[in-house]
Amino acid sequence: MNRPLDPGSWQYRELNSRAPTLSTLSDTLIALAEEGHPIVAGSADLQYSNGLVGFARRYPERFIQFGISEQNMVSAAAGLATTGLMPFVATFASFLALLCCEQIRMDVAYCAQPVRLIGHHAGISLGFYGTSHHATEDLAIMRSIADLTVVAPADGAQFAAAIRASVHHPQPIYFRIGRGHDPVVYDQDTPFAFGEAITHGIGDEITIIATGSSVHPALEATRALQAGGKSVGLIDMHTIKPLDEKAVLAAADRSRIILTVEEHTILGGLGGAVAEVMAEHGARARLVRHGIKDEFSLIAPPTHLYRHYRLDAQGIEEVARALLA
Amino acid sequence: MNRPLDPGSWQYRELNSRAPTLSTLSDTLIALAEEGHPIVAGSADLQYSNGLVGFARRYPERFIQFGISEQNMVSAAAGLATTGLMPFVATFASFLALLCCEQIRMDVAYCAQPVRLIGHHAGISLGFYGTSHHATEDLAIMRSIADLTVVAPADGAQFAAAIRASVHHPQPIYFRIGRGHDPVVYDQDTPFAFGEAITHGIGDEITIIATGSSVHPALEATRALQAGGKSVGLIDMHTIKPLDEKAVLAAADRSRIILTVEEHTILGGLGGAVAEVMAEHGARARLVRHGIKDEFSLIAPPTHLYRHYRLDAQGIEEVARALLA
Amino acid sequence: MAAEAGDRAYEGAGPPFILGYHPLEHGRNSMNTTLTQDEITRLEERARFIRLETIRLISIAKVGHYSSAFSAAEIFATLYYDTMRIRRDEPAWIDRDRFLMGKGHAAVALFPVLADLGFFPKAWLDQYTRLGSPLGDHPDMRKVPGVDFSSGSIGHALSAGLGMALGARILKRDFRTFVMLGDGEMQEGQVWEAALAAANHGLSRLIAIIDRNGFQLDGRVDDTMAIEPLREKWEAFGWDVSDVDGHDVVSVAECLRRLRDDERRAKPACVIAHTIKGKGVSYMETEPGWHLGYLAPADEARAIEEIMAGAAR
Amino acid sequence: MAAEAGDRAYEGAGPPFILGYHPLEHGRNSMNTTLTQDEITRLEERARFIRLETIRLISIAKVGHYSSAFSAAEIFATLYYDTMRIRRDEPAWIDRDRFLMGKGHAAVALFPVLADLGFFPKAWLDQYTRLGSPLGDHPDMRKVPGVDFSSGSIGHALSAGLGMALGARILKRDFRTFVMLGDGEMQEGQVWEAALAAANHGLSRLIAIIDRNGFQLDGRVDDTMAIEPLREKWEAFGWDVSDVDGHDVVSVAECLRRLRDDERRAKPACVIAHTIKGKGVSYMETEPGWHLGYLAPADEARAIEEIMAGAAR
Ligand SMILES: Cc1ncc(C[n+]2csc(CCOP(=O)(O)OP(=O)(O)O)c2C)c(N)n1
Ligand SMILES: Cc1ncc(C[n+]2csc(CCOP(=O)(O)OP(=O)(O)O)c2C)c(N)n1
Ligand SMILES: [Mg+2]
Ligand SMILES: [Mg+2]
Repeated sequence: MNRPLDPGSWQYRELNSRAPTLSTLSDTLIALAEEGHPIVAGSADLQYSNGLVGFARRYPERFIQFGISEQNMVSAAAGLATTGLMPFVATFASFLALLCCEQIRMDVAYCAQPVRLIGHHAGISLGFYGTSHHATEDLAIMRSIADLTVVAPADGAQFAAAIRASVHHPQPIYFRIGRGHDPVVYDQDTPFAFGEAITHGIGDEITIIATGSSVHPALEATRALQAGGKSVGLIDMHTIKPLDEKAVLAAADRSRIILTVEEHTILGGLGGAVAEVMAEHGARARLVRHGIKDEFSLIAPPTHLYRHYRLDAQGIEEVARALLA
Repeated sequence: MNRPLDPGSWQYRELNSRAPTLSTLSDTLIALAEEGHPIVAGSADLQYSNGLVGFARRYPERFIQFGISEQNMVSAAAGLATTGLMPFVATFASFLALLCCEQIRMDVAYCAQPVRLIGHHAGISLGFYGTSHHATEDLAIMRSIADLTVVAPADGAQFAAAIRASVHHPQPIYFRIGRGHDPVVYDQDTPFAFGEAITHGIGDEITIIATGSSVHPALEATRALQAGGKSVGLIDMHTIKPLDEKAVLAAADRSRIILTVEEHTILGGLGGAVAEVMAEHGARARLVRHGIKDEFSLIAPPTHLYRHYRLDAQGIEEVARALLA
Repeated sequence: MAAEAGDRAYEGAGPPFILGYHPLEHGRNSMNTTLTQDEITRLEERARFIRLETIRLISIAKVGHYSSAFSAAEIFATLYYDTMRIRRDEPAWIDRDRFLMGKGHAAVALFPVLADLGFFPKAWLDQYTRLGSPLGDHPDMRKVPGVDFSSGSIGHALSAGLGMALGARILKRDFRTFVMLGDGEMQEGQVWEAALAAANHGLSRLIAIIDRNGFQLDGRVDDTMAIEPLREKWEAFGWDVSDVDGHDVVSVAECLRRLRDDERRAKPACVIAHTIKGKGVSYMETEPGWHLGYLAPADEARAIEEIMAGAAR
Repeated sequence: MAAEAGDRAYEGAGPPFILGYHPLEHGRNSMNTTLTQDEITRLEERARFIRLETIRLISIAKVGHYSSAFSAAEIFATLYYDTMRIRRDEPAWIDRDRFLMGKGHAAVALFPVLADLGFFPKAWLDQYTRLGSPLGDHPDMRKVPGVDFSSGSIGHALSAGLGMALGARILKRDFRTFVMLGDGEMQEGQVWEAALAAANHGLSRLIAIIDRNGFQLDGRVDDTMAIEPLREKWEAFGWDVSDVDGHDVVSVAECLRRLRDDERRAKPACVIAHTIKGKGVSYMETEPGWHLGYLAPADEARAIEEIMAGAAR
């Protein structure tokens, strides 16, 4: 049958490697390699999901295909790094942060190798692919590991800036990325520094602290609330570790409520990190942690899940309004 | 050479399987099996370290040797549980909670199988065997997983009681055990209930909340401080998840300072869990988290490490005194 | 269109399907391994039903693993309508044979079978992947009656199946455990841990079926991380190995009957089912991009046509 | 007693040990594979030194892996004093051959070698396992000059070595990567992931050496989780396999020289070194309990005697 297929039909691999945040990954790595940085990249049978196929086409000799063996990939990345290369290895966040947890601790973090781990499709962004493919524990897990920097960029521009900044970052890094289709939050040249939160305002009533995929909806919710006359602020806590304690405490000093928002369990992730700082400093504000409430997430198309878990702009606005009432 | 060896020489496997807390494991499982409970046990080439060799000798057909393949053991335990058996599988905490993190999440917790996971030699109790063998992240990691109960008994009696209680517990459980040589804290028949902390007193100045191997030294420290006229209390938070929030809040309501003590990183474990409750409820008390300060632990004989990290009675007392000053 | 395909598929099922094996619940070794023409026709019909339902369900989800389901259609059909000892309407029967999928992403082909067997209402299928539905891209034992184990993370299933086979032995039950694995799945180390353990424990009632369709997500298995010589690997790990044409129901069914009933074998058994990824739909058969995708209605119609035509062949 | 053993061991080393291979830093294929009597004597002497130092260090720690170190003594000696391209006093030389230990618990045998090569002060050894010491039961690259990779969790090393070999290829450096694995380690799935990948990437400069001592922690490998046929497993995973007597320095050294220099081989190479766990001390040689333990001074003295006597044999 040689008739061409209907334009409405599509193959995932063709489509997804063009997803904005993810093509950012490949494009930025290509640019860095062109500038002379010793970048190598690896993928475990997901080069179309993470867009690294672009890098692989441009630098085939610097791309390593590991097949479906994530643990081997992570340990090998550490070995690669010992030779002076800077490996970026990527796979679904659930398989990276959970399946390779011990390899990340021992071979990457403990051996202090400058490996960059890209956990993509984190949170519930894999929708109906199943709870097995959701990663709502990865921030808690990665945060428990010493000497590992943990970052969840809000959009493609911030991701690109973070990758660029990583070239001069001495520690290994876990990057947490979503589906790669994040709406734009930042201009291309917004500065980025690990561990320095971006404060979009402090509210007298509520300051929202959001990370990664939750920043954009939280920003929309904040604007809607402000438009309704509420004093609400927002902090983009792109670096979960080391946490910008100053930013947290500044907000906790002025706001009545700190509302953390993350596409993650409310245990031990962003909410947990903020709780530690607040409790340790006897902060005045009350903390409310919004996210997945310590349960296994349901399946559904991603947007339906965001709605269900109130992680879309409307949901965050509802949660905040209930607190203001 | 047929001369017998000097009595001063010893083989680990002979000695360790008699370690009190660990022989408790084997003895309790044998007793439960004799009572008719469908117990099976599995080990990954560490039956002398966890004492399961005792169970294996008594019930060879119910003991499964997995060799050095921990992940296989955990997933297989889940498969075993589907047939109506109640599997207890044990290995070093670092290899259980970290290496098998994803198998625990998916096959045990998500599949809701009544597997009991015994992570022994947790914390820094493996001393100079190396940071690779330390598990100072396991509580944070296990706590992030939904539908999993996380318990760190303080001594053999409490461990035995917890194993007994587990027979009627619907959820899978992660037990965190030390070296098996814990000093006695409780009488043999002290009652145990998952999620119900044991409050040994609330202090006006400080209430210490400790878990697992830190309970005994914390108790000693508490007594020494009390003997010095300080109003100091202690809560044994044997269940990290679900956390006894009431006990935390009751203490946070009366004490000026809550001091958590754990043989674990201060991020995301007991200290993290307590911080979440306190910050969320706007607790009055200040929180101080004592444990491993987000760094890779050194190596040394265990007692030297406890001294170094101030996790022995003297160290805990020093930390508390500094807070009282 | 989707509904039509679905209806047609279920019409094909006619009155409650008469199973060749299940009525003999208690007897093993009770049937010979040769299939009757009637049985052959039925299994082929069920494989077609599976393909058509796969298309229908994916048309609801708007994206799915057509080709991973198609390569395994005859295997699913043979297992559930010939090999396995199960009770219609009693998914949790304690003595049932167990089935696990390492390649859980082909669950879209399993759900129609389980519905057809009466394990859950067929109406559930219409909600495939919707919020609140138990049916998603991967099988979920906590939500779906008849699913013996959940999967999604490739590489765990053989271990879980090993646990079931160990459990059967401890409990002195004679059920068999069948585990379907992808060929890309051979790259996961845990598979080899389980393989080694199964051979050590002499679990002859554990049967692995490898869907050797030659492709994984990033492309050809040979280009991604080649796994040959595959037979030698399994043999070296202590397994009995058979090769079958995975699209020939006779070959598959006779092999599985034989392995199921052979009580003299001391080893676990592995079947390498040589298949074609996307089998039944010409434009998918060699195109790796179809591991995951979506067919617009016009192409869906062509796929259905081809599947029906293939059946007539 | 302990100090004495240690002193004696270092005396044995005499003036800076003259290495057969290292002076030829830049030439590969430059020497033949046959050992001279002089080289044989030296390697045997270094193996004895390793065993004596193992005893001394464990007498400091008061517990340790004697037998895991003893089975590998000739392998360590051969690698560091014959096979590997390294520079004395320059542990981080970029073109050095790399060495990784999957069985990191035998590091007690490696540290004296690294000290002997001048990678760190010998005095460090006396602080073995003490608070603040870089030297513990497992090798730690972050703390110990000359350790190419940290280990402790069995099963990672071949993957890390794979990464180094890939790095060498990308950077167009010709160093070799040697990975020592335990036979119990074969049970870890990650080893097979790495094995498959190394063969796929044609990493002929990656050489795995399996210390086939027949025992693991819980007892005999055969009783715990048997791994035979081992050669067939590695061959089926695409490796070139050699068998050697792991206590015969001639056999080990000639094999490693050959594998190191063979530029025509397209595959990674695996050496199955047949060894005896506890080799050199009679009461350890067949007793599995000695995987981990402690020798009181009297037994230590007997062990030292036996080791010295064995050397004279
Ligand atoms: C541990 C893990 N890694 C990666 C994936 C993503 N993934 C889903 S399907 C697939 C390819 C599977 O190939 P194969 O096993 O050959 O199955 P097929 O669909 O060809 O039958 C991959 C890599 C996964 N589900 N699990
Ligand atoms: C992942 C992991 N599991 C368990 C252990 C504990 N352990 C230390 S040594 C050992 C046995 C090793 O046997 P083998 O590989 O044969 O080495 P040998 O000492 O016999 O050379 C085990 C199970 C470990 N270090 N790492
Ligand atoms: Mg395939
Ligand atoms: Mg061994």
